[in-house]
Amino acid sequence: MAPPEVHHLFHAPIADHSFSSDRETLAVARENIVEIWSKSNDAKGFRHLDELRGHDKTVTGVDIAPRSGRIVTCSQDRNAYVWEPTGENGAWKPTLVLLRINRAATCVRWSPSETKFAVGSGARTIAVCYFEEENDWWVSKHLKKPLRSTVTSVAWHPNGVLLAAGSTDGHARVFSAFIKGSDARPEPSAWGERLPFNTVCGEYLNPTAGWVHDVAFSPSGNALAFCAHDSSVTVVYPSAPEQPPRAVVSVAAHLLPFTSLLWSSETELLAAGYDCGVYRFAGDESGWRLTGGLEAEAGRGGERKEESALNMFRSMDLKGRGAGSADDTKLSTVHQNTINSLRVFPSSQEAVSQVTTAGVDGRVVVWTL
Amino acid sequence: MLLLDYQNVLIESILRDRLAPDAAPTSIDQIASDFDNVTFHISTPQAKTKILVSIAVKCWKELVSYGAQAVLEREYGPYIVQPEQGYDFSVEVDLENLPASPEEREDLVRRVSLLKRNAMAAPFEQAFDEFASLQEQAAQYSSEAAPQGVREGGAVRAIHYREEEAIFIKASHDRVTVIFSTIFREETDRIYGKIFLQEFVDARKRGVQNAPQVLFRDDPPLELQGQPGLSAKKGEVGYITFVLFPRHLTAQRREEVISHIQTFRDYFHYHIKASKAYIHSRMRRRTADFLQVLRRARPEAEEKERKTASGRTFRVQG
Amino acid sequence: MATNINWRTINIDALDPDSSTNFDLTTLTPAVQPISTAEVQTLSGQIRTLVRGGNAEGALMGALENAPYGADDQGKALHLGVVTEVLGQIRQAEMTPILQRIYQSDNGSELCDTLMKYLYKGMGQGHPATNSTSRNMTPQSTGFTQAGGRNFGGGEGGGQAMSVLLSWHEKLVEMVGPGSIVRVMSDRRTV
Amino acid sequence: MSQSLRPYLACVRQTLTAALSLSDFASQTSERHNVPEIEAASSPEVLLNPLTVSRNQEERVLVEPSINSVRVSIRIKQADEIEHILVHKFTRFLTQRAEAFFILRRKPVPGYDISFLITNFHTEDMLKHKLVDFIIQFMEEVDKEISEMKLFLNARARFVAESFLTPFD
Repeated sequence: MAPPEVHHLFHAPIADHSFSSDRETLAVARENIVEIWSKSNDAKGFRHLDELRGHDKTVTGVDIAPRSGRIVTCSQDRNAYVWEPTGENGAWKPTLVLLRINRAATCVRWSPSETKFAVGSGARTIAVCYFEEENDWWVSKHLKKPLRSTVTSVAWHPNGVLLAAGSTDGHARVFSAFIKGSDARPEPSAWGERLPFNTVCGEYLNPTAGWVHDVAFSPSGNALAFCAHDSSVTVVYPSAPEQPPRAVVSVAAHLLPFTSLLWSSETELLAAGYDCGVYRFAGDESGWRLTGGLEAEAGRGGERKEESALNMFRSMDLKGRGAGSADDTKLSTVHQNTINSLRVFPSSQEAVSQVTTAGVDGRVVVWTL
Repeated sequence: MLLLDYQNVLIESILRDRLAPDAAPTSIDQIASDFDNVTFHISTPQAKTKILVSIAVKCWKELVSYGAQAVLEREYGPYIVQPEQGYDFSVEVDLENLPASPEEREDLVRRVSLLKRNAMAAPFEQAFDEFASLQEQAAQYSSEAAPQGVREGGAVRAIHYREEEAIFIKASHDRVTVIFSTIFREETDRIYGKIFLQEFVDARKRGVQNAPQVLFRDDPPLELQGQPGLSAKKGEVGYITFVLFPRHLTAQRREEVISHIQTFRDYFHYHIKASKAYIHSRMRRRTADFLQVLRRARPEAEEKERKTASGRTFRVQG
Repeated sequence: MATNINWRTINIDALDPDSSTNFDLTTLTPAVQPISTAEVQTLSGQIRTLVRGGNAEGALMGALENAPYGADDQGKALHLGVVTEVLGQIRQAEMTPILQRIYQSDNGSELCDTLMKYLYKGMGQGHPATNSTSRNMTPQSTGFTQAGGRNFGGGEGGGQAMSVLLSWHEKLVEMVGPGSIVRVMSDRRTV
Repeated sequence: MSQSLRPYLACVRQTLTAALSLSDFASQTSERHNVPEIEAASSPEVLLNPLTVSRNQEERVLVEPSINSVRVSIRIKQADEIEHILVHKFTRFLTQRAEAFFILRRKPVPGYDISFLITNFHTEDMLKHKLVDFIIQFMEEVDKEISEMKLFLNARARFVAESFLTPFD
């Protein structure tokens, strides 16, 4: 297996990251700004291209729409912006979104249709935002009930109508985010048939009630996975509208909690988080289990750098370790701190073959499955 | 430098300088402080050759009542002059009228520098004398038949030599008891003091067998019953009792024992303070170590990213 | 009376039923059924019988399977007492094999988490000083005689019981990793 | 290391590692605020169950986790009055320098001698596992330091006492 491709961008946490569909552009949330990095010509690494400035508090979410290339960002300053490429020397034009929330915005994701996006918030609200042509601005409708605490994550169903959300109230929920006039009526599914806005299609309490970090629909949309702050990953298989689910399978891992997860196929999940690595889960309705970590599979290719005498003495003083002893400052994992986001590396193929992670250590890593 | 000197070093050095054979007379006007709020004034008010040394002691009246005048007259006889204004006792050394031999001159220097010690020695000397007489009387009786005065010993001599601290001396037929009352301003002093005193108590068990017995407690011992002005504040005050046995009270040892026991209180507090200072510096050092360990938790951000003088950040492009 | 109210210091969030400060944690444990102390008592009796019969492992299993999440403080304390008793009965060398069998049983992961809860609960026991003022150092009346005020002599007290719990903890973590500790922190079903 | 100290510190290490899984979390009660939830305690659902690790009655660590901050409080061994005063002085000395220690809480939690407050900003700024190392090393060194200081005091006291009493001998 190919070793992971590591890009150490800076020494600051990356709250969220997103690649453009051509993999040429990388947007990362760094403190109050969103940095745009582009693939350098020598094919190795990324270079800092631009900065999207406008938020005045920590940016918590960033998402690049695959087709339009629009970037949506949200921040603890309660705002969201949609940034459009102007085409002129790579400049970006921001549009403020009328979120109408009075607490931090925590996460944002484009719907598959790219005509709307959802913003989670600490106001116990999800703002579903869409563009109003007549007024030429982004407006929002609120999903409120039965959210009881901060929304930590949102994820769209492939049909672009259903929206899953995780919350610090220990629940993962599935809502209808149907916008009349903009969305086409969705096919009935196990989640529901008639789906007016704010229909609650599912509400699942994590067994220990630990807060939910991330949610994700399976590629078919027929299963929902969520990871929570009890190091568990739970997969829900709905049966029929208004009915209890066919199966709810939970795996309690021996690791630290996962902050982010995605489906690589209908029977495989990847999750990453406080343990600083990416882990694989495999299973179906009858059961799921942790099968291993990408780190171990890639077989860490350790290149040991020659240490100069100066560095050696400096480290003896600074780190209190003698010459020759192993560097205990470095973790054995690629990421040196919590992984905040795990995303599919965009590709033209249907199957997921590569994923990317970004973390508190300022690294973006491309993993080949 | 572990033990304290008995003499006042400043007086000693000034006099020694002045009394040196080839020293030219100069005028002097110096105030010197000693332990226990004792103040000295060394001056040449009349002529450069006449050095006046005066002492002010807080408890002078008490000392006089215990025979200080007699002791000082014995020690300084011809050198005594009218006490200087504001002081309790003065001696004058006339450089033109010095003893002939260097030994005698040196003895004079020593004597004058022991002015405080000698002033304070009076109640001790009295008590030692009283012990001798009680011992003699007691020898005539069996322990039951002894008259009350002999059995119970003499009156307590109190020297209130500091603001809230005092020395109490009591003679019996078989011992002289010296009790120091001392103040511990802080909890720390009290606890450190306790550690030190415990070692004073234990020292006799460990090799210094012939030392006086030491006892300590935080309420007045029986001997002090009926003494006025004992602080009722518990915890702050400590009472340290030295029991001097006949072997300490012999004529040959008397001088040394009196000098030495006088220094106890200051010696004791000096070492409490010194220990506190040492512990403090140790904590400071250890704290620096802890900070160093914490600093290791930072990733080496400065290697990859450098700041220019204006504080702007630049990155190695790549 | 009303004039004494300092309006500025009133925590208005507490008065707003819709405020996040009034999140009702009991809603997070819908499956927990109330259990009376008497029932816990009965259960303790059965577990003790197993221990006396030499089946410490069975007793431990039983105690963990029937952790009374719905009991009140008294009932929970009772059950904790039984669990620590059972844990103390098991020899050091037996710990890991027993843990492995528990872990591999049905629902083993959850039983291990429950055990982890009891280990922490056990270590959190018996610290009167946390809520009393016995730690305050008042100048002691005894002064020079000997230390009072704080119970210094008993400093090592409870060391034996704690060392049993620490041994269990060490062996349990080896098997179930930090994930189990995270679950003790996050699980609203407390023992 | 003593036989009972090792498992105690190991347990503290594991517990801290688990507790230091922190996120950036903005306040739900105060608009545009981001405060340590364990101190603000304004949203019960983001506070986790506190855990205690004990070596005996007098030595223990209280770990109070929340979504974005953890309070770690240590009760340091104090076998007698001397150790008590030394611990008191030492922790006060450290707390007065809380600025430099940035994870040190200015006031210990009642019942404990010293408290640390670690927030997500600390775990982002510093390596998580090294922060744990620091706390563990701190616990080890404090015990050692206290007993060394006590030994020093006793030795000095003995020397001072004997020096004073020897002239009488």
